[in-house]
Amino acid sequence: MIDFLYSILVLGIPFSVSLLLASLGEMYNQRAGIFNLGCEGVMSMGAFVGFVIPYFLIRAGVESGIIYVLGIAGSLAAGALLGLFFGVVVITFKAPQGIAGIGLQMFGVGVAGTLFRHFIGGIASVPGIKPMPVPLLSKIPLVGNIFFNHSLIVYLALILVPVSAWVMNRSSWGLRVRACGTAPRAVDSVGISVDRVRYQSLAVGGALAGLAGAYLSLCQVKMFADTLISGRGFIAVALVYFGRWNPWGILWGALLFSVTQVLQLKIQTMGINVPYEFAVMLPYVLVIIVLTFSNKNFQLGPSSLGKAFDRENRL
Amino acid sequence: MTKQQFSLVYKTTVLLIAIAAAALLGAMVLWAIGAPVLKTFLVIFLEPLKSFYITTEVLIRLIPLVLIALGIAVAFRSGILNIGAEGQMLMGILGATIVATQMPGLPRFAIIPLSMIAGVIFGGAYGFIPGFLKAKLGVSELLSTVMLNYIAAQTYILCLRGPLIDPAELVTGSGTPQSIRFPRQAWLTRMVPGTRLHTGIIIALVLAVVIYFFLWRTSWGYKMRAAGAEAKAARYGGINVSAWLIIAMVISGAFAGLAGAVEVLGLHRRAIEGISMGYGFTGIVVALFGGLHPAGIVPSAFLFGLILVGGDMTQRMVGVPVNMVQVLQGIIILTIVSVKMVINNPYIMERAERRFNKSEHKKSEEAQA
Amino acid sequence: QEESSDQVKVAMIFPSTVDDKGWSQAMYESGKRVADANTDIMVLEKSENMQPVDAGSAARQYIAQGFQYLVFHGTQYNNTVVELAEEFPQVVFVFGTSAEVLAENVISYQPATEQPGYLSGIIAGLTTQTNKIGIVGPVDGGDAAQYNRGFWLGIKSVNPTAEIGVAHTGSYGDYVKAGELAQTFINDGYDILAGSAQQGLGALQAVAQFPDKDVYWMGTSEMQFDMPEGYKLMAACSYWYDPIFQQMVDSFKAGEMMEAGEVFWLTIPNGGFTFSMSESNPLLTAEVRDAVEAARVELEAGNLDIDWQSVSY
Amino acid sequence: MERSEGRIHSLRVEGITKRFPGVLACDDISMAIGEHEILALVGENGAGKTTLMNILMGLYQPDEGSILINNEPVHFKSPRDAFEAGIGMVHQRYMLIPNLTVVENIALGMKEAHKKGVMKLGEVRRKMQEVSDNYGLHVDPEAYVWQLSVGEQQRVELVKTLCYGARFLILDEPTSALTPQETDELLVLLKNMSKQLSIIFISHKLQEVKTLSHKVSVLRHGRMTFSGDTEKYTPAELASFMTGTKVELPVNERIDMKGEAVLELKNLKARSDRGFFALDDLNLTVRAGEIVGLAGVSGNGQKELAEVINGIRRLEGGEIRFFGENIANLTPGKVIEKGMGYIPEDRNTEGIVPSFSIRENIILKDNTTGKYSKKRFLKLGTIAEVSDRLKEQFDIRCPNTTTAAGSLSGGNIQKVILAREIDRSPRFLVAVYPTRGLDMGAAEFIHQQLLELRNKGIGILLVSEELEEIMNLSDRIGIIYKGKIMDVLDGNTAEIKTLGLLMAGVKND
Ligand SMILES: Nc1ncnc2c1ncn2[C@@H]1O[C@H](COP(=O)(O)OP(=O)(O)OP(=O)(O)O)[C@@H](O)[C@H]1O
Ligand SMILES: Nc1ncnc2c1ncn2[C@@H]1O[C@H](COP(=O)(O)OP(=O)(O)OP(=O)(O)O)[C@@H](O)[C@H]1O
Ligand SMILES: [Mg+2]
Ligand SMILES: [Mg+2]
Repeated sequence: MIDFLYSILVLGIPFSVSLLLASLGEMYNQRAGIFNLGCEGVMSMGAFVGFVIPYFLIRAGVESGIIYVLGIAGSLAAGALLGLFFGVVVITFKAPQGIAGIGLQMFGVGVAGTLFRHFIGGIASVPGIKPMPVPLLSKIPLVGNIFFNHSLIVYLALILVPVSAWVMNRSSWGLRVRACGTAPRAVDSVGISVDRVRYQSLAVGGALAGLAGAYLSLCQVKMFADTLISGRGFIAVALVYFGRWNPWGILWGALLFSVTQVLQLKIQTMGINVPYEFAVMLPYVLVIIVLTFSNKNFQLGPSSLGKAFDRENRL
Repeated sequence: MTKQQFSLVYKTTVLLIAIAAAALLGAMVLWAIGAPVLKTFLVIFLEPLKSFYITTEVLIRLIPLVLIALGIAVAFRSGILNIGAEGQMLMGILGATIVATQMPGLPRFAIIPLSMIAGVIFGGAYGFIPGFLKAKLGVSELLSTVMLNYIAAQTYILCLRGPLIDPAELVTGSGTPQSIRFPRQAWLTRMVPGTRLHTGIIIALVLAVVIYFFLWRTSWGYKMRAAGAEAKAARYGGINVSAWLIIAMVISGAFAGLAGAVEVLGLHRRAIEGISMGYGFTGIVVALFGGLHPAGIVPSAFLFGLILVGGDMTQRMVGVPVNMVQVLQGIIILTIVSVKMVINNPYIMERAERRFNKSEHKKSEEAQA
Repeated sequence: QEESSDQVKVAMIFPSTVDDKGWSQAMYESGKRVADANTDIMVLEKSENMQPVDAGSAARQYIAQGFQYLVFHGTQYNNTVVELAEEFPQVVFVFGTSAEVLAENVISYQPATEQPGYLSGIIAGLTTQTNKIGIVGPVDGGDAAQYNRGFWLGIKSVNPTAEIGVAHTGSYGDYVKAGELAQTFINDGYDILAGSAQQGLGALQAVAQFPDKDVYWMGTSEMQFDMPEGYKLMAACSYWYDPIFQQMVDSFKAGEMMEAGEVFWLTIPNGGFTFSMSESNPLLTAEVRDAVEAARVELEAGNLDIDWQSVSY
Repeated sequence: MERSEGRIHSLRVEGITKRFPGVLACDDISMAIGEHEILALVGENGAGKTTLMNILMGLYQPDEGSILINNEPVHFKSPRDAFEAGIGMVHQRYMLIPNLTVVENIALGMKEAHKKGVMKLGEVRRKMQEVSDNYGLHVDPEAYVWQLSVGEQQRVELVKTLCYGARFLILDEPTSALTPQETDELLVLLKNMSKQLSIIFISHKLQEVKTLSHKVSVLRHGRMTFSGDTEKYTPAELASFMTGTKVELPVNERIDMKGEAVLELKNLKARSDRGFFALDDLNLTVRAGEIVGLAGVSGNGQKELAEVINGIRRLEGGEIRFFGENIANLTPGKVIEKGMGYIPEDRNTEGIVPSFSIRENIILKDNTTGKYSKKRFLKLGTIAEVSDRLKEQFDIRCPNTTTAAGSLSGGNIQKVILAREIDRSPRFLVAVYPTRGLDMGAAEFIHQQLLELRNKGIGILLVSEELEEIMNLSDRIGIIYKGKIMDVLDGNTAEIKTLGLLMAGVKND
């Protein structure tokens, strides 16, 4: 039994990272009142930029680990830029966010795919980022492998959960973000620019979504393809609702999803005689069921989510 | 300058700036891959309309888009963003396929309506799930519909691979998941010889009118819209908000299901993979862009049908990678919604007018000085 | 309405992109090889990522431009081909995979994917150290099901006790999921993995994350040998569609259209598949190579019947 | 703008004009206010008071005109600039974030509360303490705003403004949602504050204006029509400056109708949103043709009572007899069918669907009945006709009846609701705070309508905090305290003093 749990967790944690990062990013957007359905597009761009920088540097003969640092930096920047671009559309021009998000998704996935196919031509790979066991801690039996034998981004993502909780609840900026998502008019009335806070949160959220993409292309599969993200952005958005806009809730959602994902793969390999489609559905079904039966009384939700703020237009 | 004049100038300017911005954005990507900018845009918007045949192809895309968008509008008007149309459409295809393939003996006047009804029921039932979860258990429809889309995709393949598979596939083929070809009497009539335009378009347009009457002329539609616009007031007014929310989702799902049924009966004539092809998502764009009103949805569906067909033509006529289609679609959506908002926001226009008048004022003062 | 052209004009319609290191790329490169060898007389065009509904309009655009050959590279185009074939009798449609002749002017092609699968299975059965072999399937249908079942039979033919894990990702193109599945297998002690469709690349990448471990991949694209991770590829096959295009050119030279109304089989004996093994893999001992060779000879002699449809897992 | 520790000796606005699409909200307004002065700003709903104040706060940019502090022109780009200059405002609709605590709300706009990106809530608490010591304003810093009553929220707003260092205070209708006691406290407080601050005070209640202000300015349709010293004018004179006519609130003549008991509330028990028993064994009877005023400090169960009667809140014990029939826990739709009329407290989101047109709001309760529909098809013609008639009859000020109801002013929204409820010819009416925040003219009109209804033999349960309203209109007065009826007094003989004591929970036997 312990073995079984171990084998699920040891994979479930790294597999959850891209969803976790993207979902945390989306949480920043939503807590500030912006519903960004374009997460998929941002992830795609992050994955592409994160991949393409090391790819070309390797071809240029650069070997050191710095290429991945640059790649990651690139993905963060690309994500943040796309976030800001989205901000122009939904904050400055006040376009409806749902439809604009779909536009952003197409744009991001499309640009990543187009540039990739033009400049690289075909599916390609890089050696990618290697796991970095934490000294000592990784030697603890079982636990060591589950928690302390991953690539740096995994640790970073896990640390980002308490950090995000802290930022949201304890930092000045987090206070503003929360306020913007609930009562932008009140924020405006004390002289804080709602638009600026929302732009900032879009940049942060975008950067995280970009990183989520880069995690896939640099750590998890170490390759890029135009269909790499395959809908994970939408799942990330859904997980924000699962987590009730709370980093810990999102962590639990991402883990539940990924662990179930590993579980269903294991069920398949064990040769249980049901159509494999049922196994594939399992994570999706389970997420719905768990949310159905979980306690939803504590309502933290940003009540102005999705509504553009316009100081003079009071309707 | 009078107000009307200013308004006209203002709107034209915004439009021109937007076109320029869209072109610029597209140009940056096109330029990066060394493709002609103007030609690409011309191909998307004009080329499909140059040939009669391709125009009918645009209309073919319009059919499922209108149907899905109508359903999404009903849901949205009731306060739900239904992003599960993709899954509901697949379910509709399954429903129609089951009837069309399992009752091949039925005559035409029975098999077509029955297949469609089956599609409607399957789609509606699949819409019921997120509606019920939201109304009764407080599960966000965004979460449930995203998940249900994946579940539908697997269920669809499971059925095509299992009970519905074309037996010939197991004998002469390689077991590709697809149903048998529907009996001839289950095919929707192709209306114009030499094209694939089928009678589904009549269904779509008629239903657009029906939905208009339903939403704006009946008390059912009224209740639904009230529940969506302000649930508290609706409750106060004696409207059973959660029941209407479920009904709205069922209707929304039913429309997506019907879209699937019409698409498979009219165009593909057998259930295969890749029928829904993102119509569920484009449908959301069409619905919102059409102002959640049938009179807006039909032209908006035509526009996006045009973009789909024209976009696909760019890879042949301009030679850009097929992914470019998505880029351009994205840019077009983003610019159009921005422009629409800016033009329709009187506050922004008022501010612009004030600024304009002030600068005019200054100029004339300077001129005098 | 097109005047008889002075060129062989071939248009191809693909469900994915032509650089997918798999299904579409194999077909495209075959066409391109022949076209490159006959630049003066052959014109090749392609449309990628074509949904079934788009395929219909693209085809008519090609036909209007005077293309005489249309290649539909995917079963989902079945109905489109049937309709077009009826409407445009002067055009030849090449369609696969199918073993059914849809019309007079249609050539169906049917790769016997179970054959390379079978040969791969022999290798897997002989080289596994843990006696656990995993199948990373996309969807249990079509080509993929055929390959995987051939693989299963191949393993069983040399190693009846091997434990074979079968799992599917539910998607042809989800590299990430395939990678996750492969990692799950490896973590459970499976050492040889195989599978088809584009997604296989994700599995190869996952295998390559264990450079020091004796875990290997077998795929359906020889192009993967050239990737940096190619050393983890034990064996691979490639589809060889060149004869189809060659016949188009030959017929043109003879002043006629290519014969249609038949099924073009791709098998190992007729060269429809090329199958190759890694040069450097230490596990591929002489015995293993011999066993594969023996099976190949049997295949070519027609003595080996791989009844893939009998396998149920 | 550097933080002028210096005082604001004078603040002037000159020639302020502000246009909104289609509306001239402020039309060439000039006014001035000196140190330690209280200026009352009055005017009908929609006269432009709030707009003018928002301009002072830097929320809106004026189209024309300028603001001068100590005779120096200033330019406020955002409320931040106004704060820096020492101006603070308590908005008409409170600018508080419900799901944050009081300290967090105050910390939001306070520079000192943030050091290197980290919230220093201790600093905020200290400042709040300081303000509280200085002005005697107490609030619980750790409470969530959604848990506070309206009066408490208002205090938070005041504390917030003072914490930001305001030396010039703008209060936009601060008393419209307060109980009489709270209002009195506030007035005393403001009077004291004026020793240290300057204040602009907006109100519809001229009595308050009289008690508090030194100077008064009247706005009408965006223009300043009158300015002068408060002492020199009577409330009636001020009222006539506002509306151009004399307003006199009507009084119930109390001709006994002797109707049967139509609404009998027996031992009602129900919980509030926060989970405690807001109605605790409540008993009350209303007869046909009488107005029973329910007086009480808000938060003592009025809202819950109205909701329970109308099926919106669950009743956990007791029964509600409506024309003899128990209607407890029926759905709102069923209750409406029985002939219940209801003017809810929250007019903006409960009484109307804001995005719907006036017409569509008129049919909210009758969209299925034969009145506005036939076989479920809406009779658009009838609806338009009736709406236009109601617009005239109830003097709803709007361009036409296809205007979105949400864009009307509060007074006009209230008229829409009233028009709908009265035109449905209900058998009974529950009216909750029907004139809250309305100007005198609108209040007069609504009072007339209620009396007319009563005289037609309809029973009315009138919930209000305004004793004048209650005393003027009620045949009998019930006093609610902590979910119970303390006593029921006769409208003719009740005295304000007894009422006040009862509302505070003191019972003289
Ligand atoms: N943001 C806005 N957009 C459009 N018109 C507005 C806006 N704000 C105010 N108005 C218009 O300006 C006029 C003045 O509004 P304002 O809020 O200043 O009134 P007020 O005097 O405060 O009224 P009340 O007593 O109801 O609070 C109104 O008639 C209204 O139509
Ligand atoms: N978006 C808007 N467009 C047009 N007018 C508006 C808008 N928002 C508010 N107003 C106008 O502003 C005026 C005052 O609005 P405010 O918010 O002060 O109303 P209120 O306090 O709810 O109403 P009241 O003071 O009448 O009870 C109203 O006359 C209303 O018509
Ligand atoms: Mg006001
Ligand atoms: Mg007001």
